[in-house]
Amino acid sequence: MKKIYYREWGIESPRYWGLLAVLTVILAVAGFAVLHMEHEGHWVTGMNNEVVWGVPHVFAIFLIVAASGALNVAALGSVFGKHIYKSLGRLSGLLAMTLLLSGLLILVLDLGQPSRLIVAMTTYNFKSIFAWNIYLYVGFLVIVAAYLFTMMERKAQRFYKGVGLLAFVWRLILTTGTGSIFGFIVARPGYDAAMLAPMFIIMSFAYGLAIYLLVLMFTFDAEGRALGDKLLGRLKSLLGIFVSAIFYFVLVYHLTNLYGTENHEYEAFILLNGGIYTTLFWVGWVLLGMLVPMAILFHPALGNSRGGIIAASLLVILGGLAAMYVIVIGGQAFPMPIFPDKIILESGFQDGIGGAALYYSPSLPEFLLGIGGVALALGVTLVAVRMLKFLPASLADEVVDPHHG
Amino acid sequence: MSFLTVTFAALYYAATVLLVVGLARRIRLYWKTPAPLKIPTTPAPTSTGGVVMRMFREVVFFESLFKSTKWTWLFGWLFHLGLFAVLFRHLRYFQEPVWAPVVWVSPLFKYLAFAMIIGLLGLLARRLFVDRVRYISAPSDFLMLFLLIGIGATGALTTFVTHTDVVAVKSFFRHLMTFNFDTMPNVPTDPLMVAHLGLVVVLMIVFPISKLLHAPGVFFSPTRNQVDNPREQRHIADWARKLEQ
Amino acid sequence: MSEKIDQNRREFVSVAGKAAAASVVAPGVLLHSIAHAEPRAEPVTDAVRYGLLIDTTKCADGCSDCVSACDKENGLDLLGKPDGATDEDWARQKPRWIRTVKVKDRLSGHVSSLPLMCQHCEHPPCVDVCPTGASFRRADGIVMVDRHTCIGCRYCMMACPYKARSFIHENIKVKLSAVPRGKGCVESCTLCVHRRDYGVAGTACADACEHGAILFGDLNDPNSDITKALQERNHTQLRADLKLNTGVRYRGI
Amino acid sequence: MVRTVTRLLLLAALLFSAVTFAESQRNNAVIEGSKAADLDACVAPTDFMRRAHFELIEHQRHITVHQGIRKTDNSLAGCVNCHVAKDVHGTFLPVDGANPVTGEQQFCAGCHEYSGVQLDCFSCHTNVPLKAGK
Repeated sequence: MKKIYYREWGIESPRYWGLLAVLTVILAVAGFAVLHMEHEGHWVTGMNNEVVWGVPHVFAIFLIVAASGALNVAALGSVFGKHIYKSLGRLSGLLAMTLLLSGLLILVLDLGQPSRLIVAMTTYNFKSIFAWNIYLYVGFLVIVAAYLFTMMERKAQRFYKGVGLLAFVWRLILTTGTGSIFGFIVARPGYDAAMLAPMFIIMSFAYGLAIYLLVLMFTFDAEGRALGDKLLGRLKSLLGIFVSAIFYFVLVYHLTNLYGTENHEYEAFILLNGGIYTTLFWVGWVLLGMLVPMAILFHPALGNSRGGIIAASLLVILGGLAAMYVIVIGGQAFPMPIFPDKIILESGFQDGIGGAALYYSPSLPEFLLGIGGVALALGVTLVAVRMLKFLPASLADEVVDPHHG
Repeated sequence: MSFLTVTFAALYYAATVLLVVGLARRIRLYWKTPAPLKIPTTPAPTSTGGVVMRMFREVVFFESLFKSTKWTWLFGWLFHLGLFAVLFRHLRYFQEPVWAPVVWVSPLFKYLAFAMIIGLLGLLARRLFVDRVRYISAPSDFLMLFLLIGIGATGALTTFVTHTDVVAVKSFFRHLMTFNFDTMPNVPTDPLMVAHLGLVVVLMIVFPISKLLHAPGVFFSPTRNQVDNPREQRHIADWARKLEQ
Repeated sequence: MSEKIDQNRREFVSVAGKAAAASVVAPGVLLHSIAHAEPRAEPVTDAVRYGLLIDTTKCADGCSDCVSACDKENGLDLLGKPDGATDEDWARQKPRWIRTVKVKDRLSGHVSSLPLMCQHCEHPPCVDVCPTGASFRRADGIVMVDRHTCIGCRYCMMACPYKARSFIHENIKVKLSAVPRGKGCVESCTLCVHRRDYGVAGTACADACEHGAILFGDLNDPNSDITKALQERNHTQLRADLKLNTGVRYRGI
Repeated sequence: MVRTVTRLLLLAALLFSAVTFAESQRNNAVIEGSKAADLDACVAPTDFMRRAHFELIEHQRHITVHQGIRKTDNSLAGCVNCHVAKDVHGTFLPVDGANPVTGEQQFCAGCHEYSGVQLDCFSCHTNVPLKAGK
């Protein structure tokens, strides 16, 4: 194996600034959407007193989950000692930070009182998993920053393994914490499951890797840097395995739920008669988000073509957003069992009359906020790779692979 | 009017004159100093637009410092960022009515006072604990750091610990600015406020004869502000052109 | 008498105090009757625990007196649909502290009506999940929101098993002194906490119920009507499976 | 050199002489015609109140919300009741606004706008006293 050199991202200035300009426009539009929501109040969104978390939370939780997943590539290099992945560590750490920051920013901007962020930083209720998560998120940023430092500063290299291990353990706890935000809600049948935390971890593996692959392929291709088929082949196989694992977890989750009679109504809602949530589950999450990508990734020809890998990664991401929509919003739309053995005939507050789903129709500003978050993550990543040495000068097979013939 | 108020009024007028005149003379000097040679540090931009971009990155992000020493950059940039935010908030003491953006960002920007102080402490630690830097540090280097730390600390204390009468402070400065001495209120006498105002006066007075002149100076550094076009266009200083004719 | 007071208040709110001659009695509180007690000077203690007993057998179908009384007491009737919102949106986005629900038993088909509000749990899930501690349980058992520290994350609304909480989705123009309210915070039934603190008896909903279906009182006092009534006959908690030990109990469902 | 400075100073004086009006008003602690105007001092000496009123209110809000203590001198409603002014018709003027006729900023708004400090209280609390029932 040759020594890996890193170099700033050097695409031509007009192209680089053009990219940033496009992202800035998206951010500006998202900014206006946020100002609109803050100025008018949440009534301009589709969120209401029944479905209290909407599309911004779908995006935010997806990004936060993907952030911890993006760090796995680095962990493969440091914690699991796979040399071939070591050169990918810097971008992995960077993406982990930018994705997490963007996800958190979406959450903060959706608050009813975003200007009171300082309250959230100074007043804690330690019984709340949310409050713990604030620590987990800040700790994650600090640890990953330190991790990046050990990767990029020769003098700090002796801490590389230790910090890497800490970062990996921390990210597992962090995703568990994110999953637990829902898992701890005993009141709602869709959330009250210990399975959610491990499922979130395996989902993070796949979504983080899919985003990582796309960013890696885009930045390398745009500048004409070499990206070896062998390395790419390994990453895409890994993605295939992660997606298969989600499939397994989803299967087990619903099977265990189906075993208990108390969950039958919720299962019927998600799997059979939940309208948009059922469609998103089967078409968005299962078919497009898992089955098709698996077929592509494991296909001998398609799976080794760059187009195939890009398509599969995009589908995994779309499937991930659909999954979040089903979990976050579907879980709220399913009426709460306030009167388990009774049917609600009338209600002064839409309690799900006769078991009907609660209403939520997302609004444009919510989508703009979510998309703005994605644009921010990409924008910061692109600026960072241009300013600092995050990207290896070459990832050609003869450079990265110790066993290359 | 109390003795303190009269003293501060006189000091602030004097300090402002010294600052403005001193800075103007310095800038004039920089302006007139010829750059006899084409010496931009490469890689350098080859167009004026490129130079503007380079200066922008230099002034806003301290690019060349970033490339040389990361720690110095980190603390230096933190300090300047905090200073900018804090100064922006201070606009409210001089404007009537106050700009809406100043009011909006004030609650957030006040926490950047900590960035400013942490940055300064980092820079101080560098002068104290890095042998090579300590060796080349002059007393004036420390003076500037202590002055700024003093200003930052007293200011942060009045913001976060014991408040002062901000209305009186603003009114005092507005009266000074408008040369209206009839209804001028007294400057608050809390020690923190007196110290803060006193240190700022000292800073204003020493500014034109100190290393802080790097603020205007950065725009005049030939290694940064020159276009890299020695072959396309002959570089010649004014005095040299006269000699040639 | 109560009608007259109410009219007075409405008038005031609509014209913002045109009739200014009357003096202000207690700063900022709306007094329904001349209070016998002084405003509270000592911290509340857990010697009392306030609660409600709702007898659904007495609750009349189609009656919503408790809801309108609550709306008036707590200023919810002062809110209007924002310009541009549809009626359906507003119905889902406006705050509601108490609502009537009509349920049918799946086995027997028995139909009952009941008012539903914050159940003032002893172990409230909303308090557990609140990141800033804005959701809290007062020593006297009232579960409330400290709106000064509420950041509007709505996690408590996710966690509440009774959907008892509302988020303020719009700018608020007119506010009552006793019940401050602003955009971006969560709120719910406070068991008329201002009445508790100014020594005024009852809750708006209990006072308004002509059928005597709502009984308000101190659950810790062995001699209170509510304790006696609870001892006398069987009663249930909603979602008893969650073991929240609610302060609001139901009879007849 | 001296001439340049003199000229600069004169120019500045001209520019700013137009905006001196607001400054002259700032030393009044109360609004004329309010109940507070007839009293010698607020609940604490004026100089203290000008610096620390928010600390008093903040402490009070905590014990009111969490402990139910309402008997106090330091409630926000107390501030409003005492410092609120009326217009010529006898209608209360919101303490966080201005007199629509004279443009004179009311008690809270005056200083808060002057010093550029956001005034958050009245996004939730009422800015005029509520008349008590009979």
